Order: sequence, then C-alpha cells, then structure tokens
Amino acid sequence: MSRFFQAEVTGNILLSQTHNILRITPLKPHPSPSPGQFYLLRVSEAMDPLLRRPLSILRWDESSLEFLIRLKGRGTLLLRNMPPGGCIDLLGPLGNGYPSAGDGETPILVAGGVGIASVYPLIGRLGTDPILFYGAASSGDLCLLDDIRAVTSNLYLSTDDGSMGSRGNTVERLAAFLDETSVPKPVVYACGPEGMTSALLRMLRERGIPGYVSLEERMACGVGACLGCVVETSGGYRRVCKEGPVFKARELGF
Amino acid sequence: MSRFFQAEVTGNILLSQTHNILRITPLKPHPSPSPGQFYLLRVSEAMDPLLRRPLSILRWDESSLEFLIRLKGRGTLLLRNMPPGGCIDLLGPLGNGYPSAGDGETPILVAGGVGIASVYPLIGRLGTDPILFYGAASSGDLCLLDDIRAVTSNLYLSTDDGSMGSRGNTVERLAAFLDETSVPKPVVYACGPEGMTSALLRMLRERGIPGYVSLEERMACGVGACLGCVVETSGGYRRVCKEGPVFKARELGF
Amino acid sequence: MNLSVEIGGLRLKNPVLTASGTFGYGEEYAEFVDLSALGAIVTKGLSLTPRKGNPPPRIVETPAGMLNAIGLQNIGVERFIEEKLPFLKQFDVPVIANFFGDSVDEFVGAAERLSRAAGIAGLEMNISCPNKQAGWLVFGTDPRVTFEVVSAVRKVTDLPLIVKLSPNVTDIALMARAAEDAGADAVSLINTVTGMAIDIKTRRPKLANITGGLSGPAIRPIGVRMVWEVFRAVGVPVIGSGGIMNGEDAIEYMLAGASAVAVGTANFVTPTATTDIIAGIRDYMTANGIRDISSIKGGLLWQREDL
Amino acid sequence: MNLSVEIGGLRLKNPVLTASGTFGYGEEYAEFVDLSALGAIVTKGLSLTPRKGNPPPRIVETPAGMLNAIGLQNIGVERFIEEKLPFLKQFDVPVIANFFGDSVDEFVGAAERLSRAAGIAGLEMNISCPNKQAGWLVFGTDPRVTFEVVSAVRKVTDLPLIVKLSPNVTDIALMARAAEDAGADAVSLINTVTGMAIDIKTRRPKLANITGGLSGPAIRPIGVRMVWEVFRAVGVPVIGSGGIMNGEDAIEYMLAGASAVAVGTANFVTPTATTDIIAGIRDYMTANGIRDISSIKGGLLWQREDL
Ligand SMILES: Cc1cc2nc3c(=O)[nH]c(=O)nc-3n(C[C@H](O)[C@H](O)[C@H](O)COP(=O)(O)OP(=O)(O)OC[C@H]3O[C@@H](n4cnc5c(N)ncnc54)[C@H](O)[C@@H]3O)c2cc1C
Ligand SMILES: Cc1cc2nc3c(=O)[nH]c(=O)nc-3n(C[C@H](O)[C@H](O)[C@H](O)COP(=O)(O)OP(=O)(O)OC[C@H]3O[C@@H](n4cnc5c(N)ncnc54)[C@H](O)[C@@H]3O)c2cc1C
Ligand SMILES: Cc1cc2nc3c(=O)[nH]c(=O)nc-3n(C[C@H](O)[C@H](O)[C@H](O)COP(=O)(O)O)c2cc1C
Ligand SMILES: Cc1cc2nc3c(=O)[nH]c(=O)nc-3n(C[C@H](O)[C@H](O)[C@H](O)COP(=O)(O)O)c2cc1C
Ligand code: FES
Ligand code: FES
Repeated sequence: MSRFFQAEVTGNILLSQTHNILRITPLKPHPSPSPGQFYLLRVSEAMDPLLRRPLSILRWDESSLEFLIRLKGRGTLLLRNMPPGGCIDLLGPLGNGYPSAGDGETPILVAGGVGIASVYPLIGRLGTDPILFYGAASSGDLCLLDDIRAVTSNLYLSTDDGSMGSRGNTVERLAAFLDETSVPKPVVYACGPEGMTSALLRMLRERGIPGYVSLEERMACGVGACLGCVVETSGGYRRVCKEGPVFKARELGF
Repeated sequence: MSRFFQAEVTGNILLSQTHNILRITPLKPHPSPSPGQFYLLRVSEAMDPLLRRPLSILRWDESSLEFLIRLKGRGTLLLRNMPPGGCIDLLGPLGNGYPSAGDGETPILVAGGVGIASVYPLIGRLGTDPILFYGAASSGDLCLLDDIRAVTSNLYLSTDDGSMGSRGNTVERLAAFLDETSVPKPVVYACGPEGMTSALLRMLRERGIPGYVSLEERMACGVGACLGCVVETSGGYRRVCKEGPVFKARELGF
Repeated sequence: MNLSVEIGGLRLKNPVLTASGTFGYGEEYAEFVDLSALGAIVTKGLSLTPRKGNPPPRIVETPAGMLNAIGLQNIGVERFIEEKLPFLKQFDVPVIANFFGDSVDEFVGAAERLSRAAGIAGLEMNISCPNKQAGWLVFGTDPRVTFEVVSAVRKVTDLPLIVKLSPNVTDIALMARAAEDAGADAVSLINTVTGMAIDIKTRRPKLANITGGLSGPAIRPIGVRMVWEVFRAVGVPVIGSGGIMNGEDAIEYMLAGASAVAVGTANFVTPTATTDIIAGIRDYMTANGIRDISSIKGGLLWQREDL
Repeated sequence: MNLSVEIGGLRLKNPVLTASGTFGYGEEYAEFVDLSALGAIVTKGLSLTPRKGNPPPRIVETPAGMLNAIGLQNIGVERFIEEKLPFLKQFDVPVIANFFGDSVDEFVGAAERLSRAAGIAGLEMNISCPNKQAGWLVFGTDPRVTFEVVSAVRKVTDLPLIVKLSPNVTDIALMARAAEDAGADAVSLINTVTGMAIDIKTRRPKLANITGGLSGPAIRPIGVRMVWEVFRAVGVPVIGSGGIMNGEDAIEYMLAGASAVAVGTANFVTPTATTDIIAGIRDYMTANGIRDISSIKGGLLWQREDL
C-alpha cells in the first residue's frame, strides 16, 4: 500500500462561496489516516501551479477520503472546480496527527476557520460528547454544523461579527469557559489561523494547560526531504510535514 | 466588435482518438471570418501552457464558430477535453484567408490531414461541385466525409496506407489527375503538412499552375507584433499571422 | 489618484510601458488598446540599417515562458521614422525608440538619427546584443564596454536615455552603475535570459538560432530580484520587466524599486494586457489607500540589514 | 540496452541522480523509490559543522517553479556519517556527498572528513555559497576563487570530485574551465537561479531570507543552454540539472551534452520522479533504437558553425 496513489473524484459539494468538500475514491488500497494527518494533492497536470497543496483529512472510510477546502488562491480554486469523474493524485497520509487523550483528561477541541477540517475527526473519537470550541469570521464560514451537532452537544460557536454564536474570538471564549467551569485535567487539541494559534498558546502557557496544536507552513515535498516547512520550536527548527503538523503546545515558543 | 472576445463552449464532439470538433458561442457580437482565416485560442488559465494555439476556422454562423482539432500535444489535449459550459477566450479572425477564384478559373482544393479544416469552408463557396483532393495517413484521419460529400461529388481521397481512397500521397494523385484531365485554368487552394506543401509547390512550379497555400509556423502574438512566425518568401520574411497564413504559391521558394 | 511617474525627465501619465519587441510599432495592438492610455510605447528594437533577423523557427513555448530568437529583425531607423512614427504621433503617448547596434558607431549613428526626428520622446538602448568589435561578446556583460557605449550615445543625444540591461551577468548592479556613470537617465531591466530547447525527436534545437531569449512569468522572480539589486545601487529610475502578467505583478516590481514597468510577453497572452494592468494598479491603489503610485516605489519592507 | 555511464571514474548503473537538497539523506524517499535503482544519491549539502538554516518561510511557489531559501540547514558531516550513511550503505547505490563551506578551510575540512568515511563514492562541492573571506561574494562567481577552492579540495581527496556550478554568472563555461583546471573530475549544473518574490499585501518578501533560489521547469531552458555551453568548453563529464520533470527532459539535457542528470524539484511534484525518469529514458532508447545511452551525449544536431 503506497502513500502515493491515484484516486477518482467521486463528489464535490459546494458548501458556500468559499468552502467545498472534495470526496475522492482511491483506485487502489491505500493506508488509513489518523486524525490530524494530511495529504498533498496535485491540483493540476500542468507545470503551473507546480506544487502540491496540503489538506487535512476530514473524513474517511474504506473506500473514500474527504477534504474540506477553503478557497484561498489558484490551487484551492482548481480543487473547488474539479468535476466528479476526474482523476487526481495524492500523497499521504503525512505527518503526525493528534495523540489520544490520557486517563482522566478532558479533551477540549478548538477550531478556527477551516482548522475544523483538522479537528473534525477527533470529535467522534475523543470520548463521548466532547467539548468543541469553533469560531470563524462569520456564520457562513462555519461548516458541517449539523454533522458536528449529531456527535456532540458541547458545541461553543463564536464569530468575529457575531452573526452566529457569541461575538468575538474563540480563545477568549475558551478562556471565559475555563474561568467559569471546572474542567478536570483539560487538554487542548487545536487547529486554526496563526492569530488564534498564538493567542491560544499564550493562554495555555499562562494557565499551565497542556495541548496539541496543528500548524501550517508552506510545503514542497511533504515527506521531510526539502526542509522547506520548518517552524521554530523549543528543540530548534522542526518540519511541519514530518515532526508535525501537530506539535505539543509547550514546544512552540510563540 | 472586437477580435478579442470570450465565448462559451457549446459543443465538443470527439470524432476519433485524434480528432474533435470544438464548437463555441461568442458571448458578444464578433467579426465574421472568411475561409482560410484562423483564431488564437487560450487553452488554459494557468501560466503553463502559456501561449495561445492557432486553429483555422472550420464552420461558422451568426452565433457560433467551429474548429476541427487534431491531437498534437498539451494544448490540443486541453481543447479536446474542454467540457461544454466552460468559457474560453479567442483572438480572431486573424490573417488573410483564401481569395476567390478569378473568371473562368477552376479551383482545385487540396487538403492534407487536418489541413482540411482550413480548406473546408471553401468547398461550399468556390463554385458548385468543386474538386477536392483530400489525403491523410489513414482512413481514421479523414474527417467530415459525409458533410463534404453533401457538397461535392468531385472528391478524390487518398491515404498513405491505402485504407481509404487510393494509396499514396495527395500530390501524386493530383498530378495524375492533371495528366489525365484537361482542366481549364486550374488554380490550387491548399493546406496540409510541410511535406505535402513542398511537394505541391514543386509540382505547381513545374507545371506553371497558380495557387494559394496556407502555411503553419509557431506563433506568439498572432497580430504581427512579435515577428515570431515568419517564413521565407520571394519578398523576404513574411509573417504567417499577418501576411499569411495563405500565400501565393509563387511567393514561396521551397 | 496619481498614476503619473517621471523617468529621466519624461513625465508619463502612468507607469505602464510596452516592452520592446512585443508590441510591434504600436499599430498591431491599436485595435485592442487605446494607445493614448499607455504610459509610453517602446518600439521594436531599431538599427541604423534594416535587419533581416534569424531564420524560423523563431519562437518556442517553455514552461510558463517562451524563447525567442527574432534576431532583431527591423526596418531600420530611417523607415521607422518615415513609415511608422507618423502613425504613433496621432496618439497622446510618448514614443520611446528602442535601438541597438553591433558597434559603438552603429549605436551612435542610430541615436543621432532618432534624436533628430520629431515625435520621439526618449531613447532606450538595448545593450544585450553582440559587439562585433569585441569578438561578438555582448555589450551589456562588461561594465567597461557598457560605460563606453553609453557614454558615446550620451554625447549625441539630449533625449532622455534609458539603458536596457541584460540579466545574463554575474552582477547586474555593476552594469547599472556603469550605465548611470556614463550618463543614463534611467535603466530598464530585465531583458530576456538566454536559454535553449531541443527537439528530442529530431535532435535539433527548437530554434533555428539554437539559443534564444527566455521571457514570460517563468523569469519574473529573476527580474524582481535584479530590480531590487539595481534599485539599491543606482540613483536613476528603474523600469522593471520580466513576466509581468497583471497589476499585481506590476506592483511587485514597483515595491522592489521600479518606477515604471514594461509589459512584454503578456501582450501575446492577452492583447489588452497593458490597459488591464493599468486598471489592476488602480484597483490596488484604491484597495490600499495609495494616492500616488510613486509612493510605493521600493516600498518593500525588510529588516535584515546584512543584505 | 546499456544505461550505465561513467562520471569521473565512478560507474553508475544509469544516468539519473538525485539533486542535492531535494532528496534529503535518501531515507525520506525510500518508501517511494527503490534506492538501488538510482544512478546515484546526492545528499543534502553538508558542512563541517551543523547549520541551522534560514528562518521560515523558506519556500514559495512561482510560475512553473519555486524559490527556496533553506539556508543550507544540515546536520554536519560528522552526524551525517554516523547517523545517515549507515542507512544508505544498505542499498546498492553510490552515495555522493554534497558539501560546502564559507571559507576554503571549511571546504577542505569537510572534504577531508568525508573522504575518510567508508561508503561515500564521490564528492560534489557546491560553490554557489558565499565566501566569508571575500566579503560574502559567492565562490562560484569568480573563476580565480573557483580555481583556488577546487584546487585546495582536490589536494585532500582521492574521491571523484564533482564541482557544482552556479548559473548566476556571465560566463558559466569560464567557471567550468576553472574547475576542470583545478582538478575536478566532473562538473554539475545548474544550481538554482537567484530570484525573489514579494507579497504585495504585506509588502514583505515572501521568503524570510528575501532572496532564494529558483528551481523547477521554469529554469530548464537556462539549464539546457548552460550545459550546452559547458559541454563544448570542458573535457570532463557534465551532470545536467534544472527543471527535469520526465524522461524527455533528461534526454534533452543529454543531447545538450550531459553525461548524467540530477532530478530536483520533480521529486516534490512526483515522489517517484527519479525512477519514472529512468523508465522514460528506457522508453526513448527503445523507440529510437539506442543501445548505449552515452551515445546520445552531446548529440544535438546543429549546423551553424559560427556559434
Ligand atoms: C498541514 C496542513 C493542513 C491544511 N489543511 C487544510 C484543510 O484541510 N483545508 C483547507 O482549506 N486548507 C488547509 N490548509 C491550507 C491550504 O494548504 C492552503 O490554503 C492552500 O495550500 C492554498 O493554496 P492556493 O493555491 O489556493 O493558495 P495560494 O496562496 O495561491 O498558494 C500559493 C502557495 O502557498 C501555499 N500556501 C498558501 N497558503 C498556505 C497555508 N495556509 N499553509 C501552507 N501552504 C500554504 C500553497 O500550498 C502554494 O504552494 C492546510 C495547510 C497545511 C500546511
Ligand atoms: C494558421 C494555423 C492554423 C492551424 N489550424 C489548425 C486546425 O484547424 N486544426 C488543428 O488541429 N491544427 C491547426 N494548426 C496547428 C495547431 O496550431 C497545432 O497543432 C497546435 O498549436 C499544437 O499545440 P499543442 O499544444 O497540442 O502541441 P505542442 O507541440 O505541445 O505545442 C507546443 C507549441 O508549439 C506550437 N505548435 C505546435 N505545432 C504547431 C503547428 N503545426 N503550427 C503552429 N504552431 C505549432 C504550439 O502552438 C505551441 O506553442 C494550425 C496552425 C496554424 C499556424
Ligand atoms: C518576441 C520578443 C522580442 C523582443 N525584442 C526586443 C527588442 O527588440 N529589444 C529589446 O530591448 N528587448 C526585446 N525583447 C525583450 C522584452 O522587451 C522584455 O525585456 C522581455 O521579454 C522580458 O519581459 P516579458 O517577460 O514581459 O516579456 C523582446 C522580447 C520578446 C518576447
Ligand atoms: C529545496 C532545495 C534545496 C536545495 N539544496 C541544495 C544543496 O544543499 N546543495 C546544492 O548543491 N544544491 C541544492 N539545491 C539545488 C538542486 O540540487 C538543483 O541543482 C536545482 O534545484 C535545480 O534542479 P531542479 O530544477 O530539478 O530542482 C536545492 C534545491 C532545492 C529546490
Ligand atoms: S515539505 Fe519538505 S520537509 Fe516538509
Ligand atoms: S505571431 Fe507574432 S508576428 Fe506572427
């Protein structure tokens, strides 16, 4: 079973102006991912755009993989417009996903924007009725709410513009929650934009709460060969594609 | 009416493994072409492939244009796979097409391979029941035979492998025809691959028969600005996109 | 919103020029572009006497780029002035005559003749061409030769003089300084990067001339880097070119230090590229509250002082 | 069908190498590619002491290419020999250690240490790096400096010595000759072309290091041209690289004069690129009745004698 394989596009659902879910069916047996891992997708057969695009695994079963894609630039536009029936090649699953929670720990999931794609597979897998903080710029950017609600009732939504859930950012919302509620041995699992990540890391440090955070960096190879995707950690530069994308919160200095 | 316009792909018929007919409907009024003129089509929105592809006009009416495309490389592959509903941009009609025949002249059309695309619009326009010599490598490469037969019965087919029509090349076929038949004031209108063109020009020169030949050369701008598409003529280098693609046979020295 | 810029004493209504050799003598694109809307029109390269150019094939597509080996085919300065200039004069746009020679004398001769013609607003000298007096080494690859030929031309013209630099050098800033020292009013870069492609079926070069000049988006990172290097090395304005396809690419060059940009290969891909780019620059200015386009020149933010 | 080639005394079972810095220390691609099937593995650039490399972002996509500014991050020769070489020795493939320094002494030190390790078949010295003793000017941009540093390394190693040339020069043939004169057994080219990209929203360089090296198909025409220039200038074998994505591109380089090719950016696009390219070369040989791959080296057909 190779991590480099071809697949057929078997579904492409446009959720909004900016988000779509791409469903693909590998043509051969392929290794199963675990939550927090990602794939590199070839977006075009031409030499431009050249590099593969990294996407977190959203959902999977034996015969298919699903990705949640937020429109960013040319690559994600091509992925949005990919018609079912077409062929695409993928590399993955790559990197280290989220570890499971330890005994007696209370996992708290935190997702900002399309970071939900990375955190989503944890929802059904980290205990029952897990706590999820999910924020985005506006209600239109909150995806998969029905599916999420089917698995957990502990859902705390927030939007920057207040169009859904509480107004304001996810980290402040989480901080308020931690102030109000006594959570036994909280452990945070988070993925979101840079601003959220750094605020969250600060907050966790201040409160001495452990956690795991998934990071993004530009990638070329995805397999640890090019050293293109490093981030600064307490142990020096680490490759997001290989040692990450999920890092222990305390390794991250920012 | 601009010669640079957008169009919707409204049909794409695969004729064979190697040929397709692309039908497009311009989104705005557009200038009408004349036989032998061509268009430059953008084959991708990406930067690779970068340059537009030149295609002769095959058929047109007020609302649409049709091109006959032979699969050659990446650009023609993209044009072959273009789904109806998509948008494409075009530049044209470009260049000088075939002039009409003079008084008492007998037009003889000669097409080699996909050169039929260039010659095709002449069939219904140069007198009744015009003479057409049409050759290709094999029967599968002979396109649009039904449509052609509907307009003329003077059709002389040949294939290199003898799978349809007479075996051998079009120019020899034409030479034999001219030996056998007395044609009043013959004037040749021709488009085909380089080998055919040079044999034809030699034959015309030897027999003192006038004619018009459409040439191909790599193009960038298509409007005469880059000087990329020149061919040697008796008057020096001439631009295929501007002074051509149709040249008088006697201007061509090869 | 002020889009106008000054290049060596020449005021342009906006910073978008046509790149020499990609816009013919203006006529060819007049049907697609309002020529009066352009910052300036730079003509196809002219020489004292007409040039036939190279045999075909002259162009070949490459990944995100193209190679050309036109061989500087042109009708010569005399015929340009008689046959082409009158057409261009109808428009409210400065005409910059691009010219070259294969000796210092030819450069000087062409510059003299062009300077006497009415209706030419500036000269751009292309020094990416071989010097027959120096074993056909390219003028623009040796700073002394660059200095010599630019000085000679400077003596015979009062028109704004732009020197167009070759990127096929170890240190382009050195060439730019040589041009500036010799009296250039501006420098223009980059010209094409020398490249080559081979047809593996026939084993022949895809260009009859064997090598050619690479242009288009493929070379943009090289052009931006060189503009940034030159901008920090000279005091005269820089005209940036190399793979500019849209307004954003133009802004990228200006942030690197270009006062204006020249649009080449993009014309072939989109005949309205030049005016589209002007519109794109406007959009960027609106979106970013920029009143005067010159204010972004060299506006790259960078901290590392050691570079 | 004979695919084997000889590079400076080193016999390779086929002409496909990995390009330094794009294949890690081999481990990373072992799951996708049978390492024993490769002509040789060229390691990530090594220095005498470990290097931390540049801050991120280190890479950015460009049209048909990418810029990288890894900053030569590496674990140093010592750890390479201890931790990485044993893995590579398991395979039936020559290991070529790519190395660099920021002074002649560092080059010499690294070469010495690498030459003492068992299991290294050859050395490739990367002279596209700045020389701290010469105001951080790049070693490979001055033929005298090239000669000096290559001579110094030559004295301390008996391994086949490949010198990897920088394309950021006016005359690459001059550099190749300097390397040959200094005792190089082969030359390898091209390294990346210096480029730059700017984020117009933030006005910052897209790379933390500001400039980086352009690689990928965008630069292939430049690489092919330079290989052709160098092939005609030196007697030692040439290893070609720059934008080789498939077997056809590899053949193009060999027709231009390369004895072997190095595959870089293509690995990122297709992890099986190296072996795909070997298969592609075989296909071409079959289709064209070529028995020995070396027979096509420099097989470009060109007539014009004046070039
Ligand atoms: C491990 C990982 C997991 C990700 N998971 C998802 C996901 O599930 N859904 C989703 O919508 N997005 C995800 N992203 C972000 C996604 O990869 C980028 O939005 C995408 O690559 C943008 O490509 P583009 O061509 O549309 O944008 P452009 O900005 O045009 O891309 C230009 C280049 O920058 C790179 N790039 C741009 N933004 C990012 C970014 N944030 N991270 C890394 N590289 C970037 C691109 O890959 C490309 O090489 C993930 C990123 C990483 C690193
Ligand atoms: C005036 C004119 C009219 C034409 N009409 C038709 C037509 O009606 N139907 C048809 O199938 N083909 C026609 N051709 C040929 C067609 O343009 C080429 O087959 C096509 O451009 C190949 O593109 P590609 O990407 O598939 O092939 P590639 O070989 O990958 O193309 C690489 C580059 O070479 C150029 N190129 C390749 N072959 C030719 C060629 N023969 N002439 C000019 N440029 C070429 C391409 O445009 C492109 O820039 C015409 C050519 C010209 C000049
Ligand atoms: C077909 C063609 C012809 C050119 N002719 C000239 C010329 O005559 N004089 C000159 O200085 N530059 C010439 N150039 C270089 C361009 O002016 C420009 O500097 C270069 O193409 C890079 O810009 P681009 O990538 O936008 O095309 C030519 C370029 C092309 C593509
Ligand atoms: C991410 C990356 C890292 C590289 N690191 C090195 C290096 O350490 N030493 C070296 O000599 N070349 C290095 N190179 C240059 C490549 O070996 C190769 O010469 C160049 O990328 C051109 O080939 P390509 O277009 O196939 O990538 C690196 C290239 C890339 C893209
Ligand atoms: S993307 Fe190459 S090391 Fe991570
Ligand atoms: S294609 Fe540019 S002049 Fe003909």
